[in-house]
Amino acid sequence: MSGYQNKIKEAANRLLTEGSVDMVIGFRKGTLPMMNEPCFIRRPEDVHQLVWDSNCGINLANYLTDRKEKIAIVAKGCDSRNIVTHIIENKIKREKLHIIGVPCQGMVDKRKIISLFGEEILDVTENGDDLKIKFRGCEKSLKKNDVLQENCATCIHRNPVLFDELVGELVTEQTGVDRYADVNRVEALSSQEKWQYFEDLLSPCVRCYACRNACPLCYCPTCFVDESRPQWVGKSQDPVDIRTFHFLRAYHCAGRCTDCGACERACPVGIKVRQFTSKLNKDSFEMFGWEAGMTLDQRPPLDTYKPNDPNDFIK
Amino acid sequence: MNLMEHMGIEPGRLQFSWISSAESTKFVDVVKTVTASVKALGPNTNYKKQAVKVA
Amino acid sequence: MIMIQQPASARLNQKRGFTVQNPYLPYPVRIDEIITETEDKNLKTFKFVFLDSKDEERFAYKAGQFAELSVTGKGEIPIGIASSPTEKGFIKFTVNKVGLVSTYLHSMKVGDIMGLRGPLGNSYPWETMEGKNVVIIGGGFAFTTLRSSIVYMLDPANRSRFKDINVIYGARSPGMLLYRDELAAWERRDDINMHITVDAANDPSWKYNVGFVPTITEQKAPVAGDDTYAIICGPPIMIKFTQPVLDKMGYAHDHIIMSLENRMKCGIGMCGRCNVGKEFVCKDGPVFTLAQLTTMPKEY
Amino acid sequence: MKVFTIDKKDWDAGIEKTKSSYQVFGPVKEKEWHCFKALDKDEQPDMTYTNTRLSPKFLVQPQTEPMFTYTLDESQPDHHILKEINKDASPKAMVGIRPCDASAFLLVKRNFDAPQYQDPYWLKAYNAITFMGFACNDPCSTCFCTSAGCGPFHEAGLDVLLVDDGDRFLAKSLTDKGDAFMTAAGWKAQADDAGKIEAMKHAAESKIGSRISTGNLKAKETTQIYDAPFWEDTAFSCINCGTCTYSCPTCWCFDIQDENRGNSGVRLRNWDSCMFPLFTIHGTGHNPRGAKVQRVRQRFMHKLKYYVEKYDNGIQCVGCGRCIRLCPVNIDIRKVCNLMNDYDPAACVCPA
Repeated sequence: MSGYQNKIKEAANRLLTEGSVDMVIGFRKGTLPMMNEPCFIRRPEDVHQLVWDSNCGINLANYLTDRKEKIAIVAKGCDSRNIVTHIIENKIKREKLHIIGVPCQGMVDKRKIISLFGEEILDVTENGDDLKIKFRGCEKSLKKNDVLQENCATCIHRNPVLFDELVGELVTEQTGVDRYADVNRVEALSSQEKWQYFEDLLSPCVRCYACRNACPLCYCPTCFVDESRPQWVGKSQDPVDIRTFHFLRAYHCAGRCTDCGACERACPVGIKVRQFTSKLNKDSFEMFGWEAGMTLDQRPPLDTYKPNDPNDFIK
Repeated sequence: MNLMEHMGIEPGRLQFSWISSAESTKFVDVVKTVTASVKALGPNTNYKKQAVKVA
Repeated sequence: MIMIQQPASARLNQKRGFTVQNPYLPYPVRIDEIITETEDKNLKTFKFVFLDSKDEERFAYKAGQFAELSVTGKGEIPIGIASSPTEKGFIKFTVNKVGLVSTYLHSMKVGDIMGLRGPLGNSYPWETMEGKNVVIIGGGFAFTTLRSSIVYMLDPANRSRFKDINVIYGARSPGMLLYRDELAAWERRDDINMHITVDAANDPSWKYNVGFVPTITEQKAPVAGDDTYAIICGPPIMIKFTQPVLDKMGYAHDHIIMSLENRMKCGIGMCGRCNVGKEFVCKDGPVFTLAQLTTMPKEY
Repeated sequence: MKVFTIDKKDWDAGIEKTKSSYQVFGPVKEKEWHCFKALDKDEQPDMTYTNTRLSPKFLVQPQTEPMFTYTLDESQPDHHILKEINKDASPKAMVGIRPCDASAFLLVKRNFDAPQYQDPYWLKAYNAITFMGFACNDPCSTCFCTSAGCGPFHEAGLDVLLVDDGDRFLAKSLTDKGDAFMTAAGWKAQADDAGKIEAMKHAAESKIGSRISTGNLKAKETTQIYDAPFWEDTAFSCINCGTCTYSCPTCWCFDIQDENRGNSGVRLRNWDSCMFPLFTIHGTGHNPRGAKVQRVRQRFMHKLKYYVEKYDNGIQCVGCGRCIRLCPVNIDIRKVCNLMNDYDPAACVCPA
């Protein structure tokens, strides 16, 4: 990890010094344990701020939308796939980007640790797969793999798919993971149970839109929930309006979602927002053999037509 | 991409059909089948906004 | 002890066990007349009559204040009051068709019932301006509270309280001027100097000025002095170019009075959105002097 | 002012008794974290909790609150005339509210109970509540209440201050409302060592390791802080969600909406947030705070500068730390507050 961090600093320093980019987008150390803050670095003398560890779960592609500068960006596997999607959707130009690829070994879910011990985390040290966590009056050791973000635990694209340089050797991709276990579980339920499942899932939602705003795909200048003429969705805490927001937002991500987990990570009330998008990812894969953001050469399935597109849903 | 059924809308409540303007008999058939299947399901009470509770 | 008078709707509600005056509750009004003001038909003047005539007394206002027009089922919009406190029996507003509520309002008919909440905000500083020269500079459809002010000052009971009154009012074309009949009538009076202008006239019979408001201001506005106050109301671009003109002419910043607009909901300084710095445009404004505005962030 | 001692064995029964004269709210663990909810019969507040994830402000200012009803049916005599809604003003008690959250209501009250206008919804809900605050013996690492005009044993805004002292609670009744609540619970035993609270208070305060500096905020020129160069850096990571404002006990901004169903409708208000572009956009499309950096700046300027100037009574923050803990990208009000407080335009060395 510290190897990555040094390589990131080196790259940033080089790029800024030689003037080939205007800014580097990466992470700096946050004010809380297990929190890093996305930041931009414009001057070589600020490069020392850059960090890399298992708390860089935020998807940095979100910070690229419509930027005009020449940017170097630190990108793990999912970030790089969202960068690909951004390029395909004309939200950023490839030639404006220098991608510093980071082969990823998964990001830690801080909340898992908190709920495991029910205590406030005071400090964490990371050494390969070992985490030492300091609580008030005690210290615990954990294996990183046991507390990964759920999307990371089942990720099969940890290596960046598009990069200008890499900060380390490519990692071995995971095999034999069940990416759709959650989806399958819900699919086995009856309609009424499914309805109730999502009713419970969404009950804590406060409509802060952190899920939407953390998502690199949600860059619409005016989101459908914010339209007033016509007003597609009511503004109150009505459960039907809340559900409409969530499932329609998910639909807007169909065939585009890279399962980066930014939505779930951002949610202040711990809603498993990926329960919506995972289903669409599964369908994309099963119907179109598609995974978003893997290549610049192919349009996503929902904005192209092929004669062999599955159409048995049309009666 | 069947998120609608996945989140609990009963199968049959949402249907898609492709009908040319010349296919009047198909149109009639589809309307009949859709109404029949929706009637069989009964009213959709889930995905229906309730009046705002006052006081 | 302040006696708070209760509007008709409040009394109706009182029977149901309410006593506190609810500042969110509009007075019920009926649309009495609708006048299409401009050739593009985007500006209409609505004349309202209170359902309970006593509400009119409760709605005692000053020129420069605004009200929330409450279109039941659609929402509320803050609009400057275009009628003058000296005009009795009705209250009127000129509304530009822009958003959800104003567009719906434009489709409403005479006789329709809606609500009126106010009067809200401060007003032009009438006490300060008493005994002084007043220059009114307006552009486009931001002439509404300026009309209120002119009618107020020209009222026989008030005219002697002010010295010279100059009005510079511009619009894109003759057909885009508001209150054209009144403008013509004021032109004929000798107790007010009118300087009407248009950006360009397509009408050969146009007999007034042609030119942008800042240019006409430079030519026609009276010399600056302690005794002279300027009220400016208009689109941002007009204000941007008129202000340096007034500066050059020597107008002190506390003698330049401006009325701001921001998105509003509550109108009473509570909902939090219309602030410019620590001031709420709805409650602490909408009228500020330029001297005040220079100490505030430019968030309007 | 009286100090009572409540044996923990008598606690449940006392709470149960108050339910006959109050609707009692308390912290309850739901899913992974605590929130305030109305306690059912035999349901007890969890007095081992740290703090609720979101602030309890929703009990006074619900996220969605009906204001008026109306009918659009022209055959009705009162069509298109708004009618007030009879709000429940029956006595309520918030048991276990943390002193910061209770004192936050006092800051918010300055907005809703202004000299010129009073907000009847907020006031009615607020006045109906008896606040039994629960002193923090073990504050979190993100608490900075002591430097935000508050504290773990802060009494302002409380009717009773409850202190956990091992196998008993000490309860300091601070108001008539507090006395009435204690009577309703049947807790009568006076504490003979009332001084103990003071000692525990000092111990708790000394555990708060996180501080902000606010002393210079008032004297600073608004426009100078506003134009300071640190905003771009501060705002960069912000995703403009409403987490900070919605979780904050001192944020009160709201939106008003009409919702119709057929011919009848309700005018309601919903929480709104200065983080959202929609909050300030004009009908014309012009937006005075159209850029993210402007909105981020507004949030901090409002809390730490405009509010300070407007009321001359401290900052609009009680130091509960929720926005720090919940921010998805770790924007930290403590850091920003210190930047603002220490900002000196003359000393600033900006990159050319």
